[in-house]
Amino acid sequence: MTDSIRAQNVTVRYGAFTALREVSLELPKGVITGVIGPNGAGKTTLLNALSGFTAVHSGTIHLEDRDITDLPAYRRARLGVIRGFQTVRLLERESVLDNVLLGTERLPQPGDISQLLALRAQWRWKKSAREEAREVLQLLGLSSESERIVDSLPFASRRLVEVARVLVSAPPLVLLDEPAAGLDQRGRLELATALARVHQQSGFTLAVVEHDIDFVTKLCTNVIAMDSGKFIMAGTPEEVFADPRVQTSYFGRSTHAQA
Amino acid sequence: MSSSAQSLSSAIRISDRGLRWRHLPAIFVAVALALVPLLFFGDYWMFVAAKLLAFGIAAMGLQILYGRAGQMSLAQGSFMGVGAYTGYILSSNGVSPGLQLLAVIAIAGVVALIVGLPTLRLSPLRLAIVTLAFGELFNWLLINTSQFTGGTQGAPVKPFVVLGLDTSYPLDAYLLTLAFAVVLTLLALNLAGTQSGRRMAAIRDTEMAAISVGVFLPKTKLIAFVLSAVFGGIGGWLYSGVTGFIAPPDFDLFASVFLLAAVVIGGSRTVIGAWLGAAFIVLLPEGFNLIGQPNLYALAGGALLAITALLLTDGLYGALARLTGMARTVLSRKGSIR
Amino acid sequence: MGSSPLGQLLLGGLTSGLLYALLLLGFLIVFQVSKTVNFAYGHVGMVGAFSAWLAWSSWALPLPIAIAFGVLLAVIVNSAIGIIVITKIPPDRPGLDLIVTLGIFLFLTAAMQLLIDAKAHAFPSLGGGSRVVIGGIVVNANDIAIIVLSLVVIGGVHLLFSRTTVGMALRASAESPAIAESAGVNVRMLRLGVWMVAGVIAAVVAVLVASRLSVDAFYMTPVLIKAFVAGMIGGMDRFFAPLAVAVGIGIYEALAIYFLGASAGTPAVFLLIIIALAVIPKRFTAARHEVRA
Amino acid sequence: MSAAQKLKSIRILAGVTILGLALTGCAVSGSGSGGGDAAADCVPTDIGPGVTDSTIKVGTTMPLSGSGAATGLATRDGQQAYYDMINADGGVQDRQIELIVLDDEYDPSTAQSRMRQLVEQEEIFVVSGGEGTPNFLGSVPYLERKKVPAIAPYAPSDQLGNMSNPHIFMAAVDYITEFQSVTEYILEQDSPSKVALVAVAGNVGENSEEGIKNEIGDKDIELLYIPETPGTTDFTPIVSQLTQFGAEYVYLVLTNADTGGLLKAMDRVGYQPTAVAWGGMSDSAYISEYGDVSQGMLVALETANLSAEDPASAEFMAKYEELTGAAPTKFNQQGWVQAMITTEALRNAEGLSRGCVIKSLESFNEFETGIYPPITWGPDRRDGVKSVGVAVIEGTELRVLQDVK
Repeated sequence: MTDSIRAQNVTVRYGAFTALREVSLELPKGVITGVIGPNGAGKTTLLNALSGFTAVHSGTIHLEDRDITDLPAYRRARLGVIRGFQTVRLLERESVLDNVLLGTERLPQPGDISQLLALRAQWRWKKSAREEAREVLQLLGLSSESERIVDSLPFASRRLVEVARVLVSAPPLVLLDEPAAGLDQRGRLELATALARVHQQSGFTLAVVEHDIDFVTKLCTNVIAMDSGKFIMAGTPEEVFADPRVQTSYFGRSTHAQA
Repeated sequence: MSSSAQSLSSAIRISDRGLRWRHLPAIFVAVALALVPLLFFGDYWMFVAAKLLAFGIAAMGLQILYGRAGQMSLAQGSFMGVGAYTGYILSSNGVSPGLQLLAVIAIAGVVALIVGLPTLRLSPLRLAIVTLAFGELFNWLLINTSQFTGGTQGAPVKPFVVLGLDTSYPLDAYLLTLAFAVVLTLLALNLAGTQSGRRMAAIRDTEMAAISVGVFLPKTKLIAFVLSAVFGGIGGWLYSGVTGFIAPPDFDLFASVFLLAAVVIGGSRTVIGAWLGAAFIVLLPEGFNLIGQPNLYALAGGALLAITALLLTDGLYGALARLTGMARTVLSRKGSIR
Repeated sequence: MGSSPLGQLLLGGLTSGLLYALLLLGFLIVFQVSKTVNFAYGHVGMVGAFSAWLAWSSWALPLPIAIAFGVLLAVIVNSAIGIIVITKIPPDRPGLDLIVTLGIFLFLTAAMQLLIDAKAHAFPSLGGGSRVVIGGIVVNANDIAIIVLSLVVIGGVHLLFSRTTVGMALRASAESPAIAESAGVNVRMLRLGVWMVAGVIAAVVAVLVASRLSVDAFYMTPVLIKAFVAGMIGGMDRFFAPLAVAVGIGIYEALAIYFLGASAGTPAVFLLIIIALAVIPKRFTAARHEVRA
Repeated sequence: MSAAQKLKSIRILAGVTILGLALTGCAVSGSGSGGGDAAADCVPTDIGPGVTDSTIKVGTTMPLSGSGAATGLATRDGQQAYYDMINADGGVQDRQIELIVLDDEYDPSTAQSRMRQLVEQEEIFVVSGGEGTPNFLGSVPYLERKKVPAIAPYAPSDQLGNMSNPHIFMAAVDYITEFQSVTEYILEQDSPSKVALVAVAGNVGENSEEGIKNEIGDKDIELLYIPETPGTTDFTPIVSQLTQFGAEYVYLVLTNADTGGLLKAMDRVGYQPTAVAWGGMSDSAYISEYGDVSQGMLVALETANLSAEDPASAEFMAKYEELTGAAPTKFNQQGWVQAMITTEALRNAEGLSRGCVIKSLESFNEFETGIYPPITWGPDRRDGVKSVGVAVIEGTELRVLQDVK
């Protein structure tokens, strides 16, 4: 029951500045796609447009064959389009577990009344939801931290909590924005393996914005290259990284971007 | 250590025996505190205790709205008024306390919906102003409908007589308010462990994350607002039963500001904080009575409020948590339980 | 006899509106540089005016000197509050400033009652006696003084903010204290300076209000509330919009009271507030940085 | 929890419930003591709370801080001065009278808390006077429940002074009577066609309006009622309404500050009708402040005018100055007479139980205070006086037009 999302001639403007120009692309079902490009290529804007956090100036976005161009972000999330943020956004004073549980929003919940009055339905749901959360935390190696308050966690773990919140509801379509940024080599590897494992289990569609080529090549079977708001090409990692346009635009600049 | 809202809610969780045991002490402390008046207090202090409980219930409501959902309200006192006057008007038409309670809950909720709907888009400060405006309107209404409300002269409230309790006796009033306080405290604590509670926290900390997982913010804001109003209404209704007299000044802007002060001073992040704050605000004047200087309160009260707020920037709860934290470490160094 | 009631109303509304605006101005500049809601601000003015009255009536000082004395006190008190708030209140403690200043508010009331008394006193009417009739409208020196003075002060502060280097520094430290610091601006001193200026404004407004009504330990609260409300509607991060709203409230209130009856004044004003805030365009209400920043 | 804990908690619970029932019992009987209904049964041998062989504790709450403080403090001092005098002469029934006044901040709920404190902690015998309507009303339901007699509080209200609150003995008129009485005087002197009333919104205003209406009856006089909310920041609109209406007499039932503020606003536009104010404005505290804008204003006299001409008040003024070293104000006088009436009631009580005090209060008949009109209470009468005097402000003095007696 996985979906694929499709953008057609999507243009996004911020005042005079055009962040996305006539972009048309799609994320194939059940495939992990890497989105690469130098800073300011429009990668994050693309994610925002797909997840509904930015209004598109022109063009359409389809989820499966449903037009979701004008659907507000929270509705898209309920349809299973869940995204993570480049700058971690967490409930700073709540525990890791609660942060992850927040992600269960799109799953069928007991009504507010039975939640507030702690009726039986709520107890049952609570038990099962906590199981879900524990599994994800297990997967990302956070089990030991589950009762800790997130503002006391090291940055790497905070990132993982963000990822866990995204994954806990087993969404059909996941958009991650540089999930490995700030992780050390080992962390990146673990994260990649974890994502790969989840993908094996649920076969969800995943788009990852990422600078780190190793990470992309290890994880992604499909890569989309962008530059200055335009879609350049899509293909297997090998094809894309081999392509001269990508060579110049991406490596050319990103090297001194990293320097 | 985890925030007490969770620790206590986990203490009442069915699952997680470990947590449950760890927080038994907290529960015993609460029970002990609740017993103090019964064992040691005479009529006057029993009355103060009952008033404190009613006030604390309203403070808990504001804690949900301000501390958990991060929405600032200057109308909690007015919602106490909505509860109190609803009860009064009904009781003067011979409606039984049970039905009064239902009406109080319903009307407080509906009023909150009406006030809340237009404010959904507003930033916290602006929400504060709208609630302030509502409070002023409500007070004006009380004064200008004297045929129903008794106007500026206030209104004597028939004591509640339920299950052989008669709130005109401080002890009975205390027992009744205590029953409500216990139930509502458990509900407030439970909120922390629910998805509704997390949605509210998300509105407070990061609306983006809330939206990204599919939270519809306006609905959550409204629920928080209505919930706090219902707590306020019940608190006000009980207050009217405890004191047997209500008047507009009991529910004016200052009443609301003092409730906010209670929540902030107590430590806005936790339900316990609301109780500590309520205790501080209610007992401060009584403290001056104890030292035989009842008339000094007017002068020193304000200064004390400011100083306490400055010294304990994390609120009384923060200080308490630090103390218990130290105690724990000391104990564990002595290698005792834990 | 005001044979033109409407004109008379507008004049009255305008003058009290300008008084709200003037008080709001002081409230505003403090909020903009140190993001503090000073609940006690009206009382700072009260301290000034009330002590001015004491100096004038009991110590028989000449009025100007008495007023100067009051202003000085107000500056001292407001700076004290400023220092406390700036140095003692950590950021990310929303609401704490409100509570602290509430405490100070209560303390100031009680203190002034103790030092002077709890009675209401008549303040010199500052030209309220000398009047001329223009087009059926009775205008007196007091009204004119208020109109001129408030326009001058508002204009002056605006120039200070927009034209001078101090103003630049202020705006910078309002935008981002860190950057301002790095640019060699002494943010703390600047903020303190603003608090002092605000102190002056508060005292001046309080004296003017007292000259129209009377002075005691409480009379400034309603003025402050209306000024505050105007600031919220107009936007605490703007300059002229909120001040205009303040004047508007003054006039609207006068008209409402005249046409709907005195007891209708309160509901008329606050209903307007609710409606105004509920229908304000999004860009206005998307003012989250109001509380952050 | 462990079996041991279970047992323990069960025992606590049981204890609490029993204790609870017991206490409830006490509470019931406790409130029963002090005599049945208001038509009090007086058992001379009974000794009420707060009474020892050497002292009688009396008390009340008054605004000692906040916007009402000025009048509260003055009234308290007046009472204290009188009791000092009585105690110096050996007290009442060979007992010294001990006065306790707590601060109610002019707030009803605070007033009630303090009153409970007085009755339950301090164990006062009776309530001696009081000052301020809304705050005192806050204590009334409690006093009635506890059957504690309250003697001559200054709390003008149509809710008091009748058998619906039989334990409150009123020697101050409510606003209905006050303005009926004042209007009666005005209509004897003059026949205006338009009068206006500017009064604090709510019961005060409504009562004043009712009083004026009662007196106007079917006479052809237009009455404009403008309710005001304390804290008005701009009086221009009210003044405009008055000028438009063209009122010849303007009744003012406002706080000192607002009365002064409104008169100033009238003065700013040069509008000068005959102002008529309630009793509070006959206080020197007002006249000394706002005399200049209040020239020719009529004021109700609730207490005898403090002037050397009248022998009774001359004597009082001398006495007061001798005791306190300061000339009395209206509210000192107010407190003085409250204490005087309380003392009289205690002196005439057959026994020092609340029941007997109530009985002695009900036996008051044309009691002359020299300050209030003669006071009469009875088994079914609680309004001790039914008229006020009228005076006019001239310079810094009051000239009596119609005496209180």
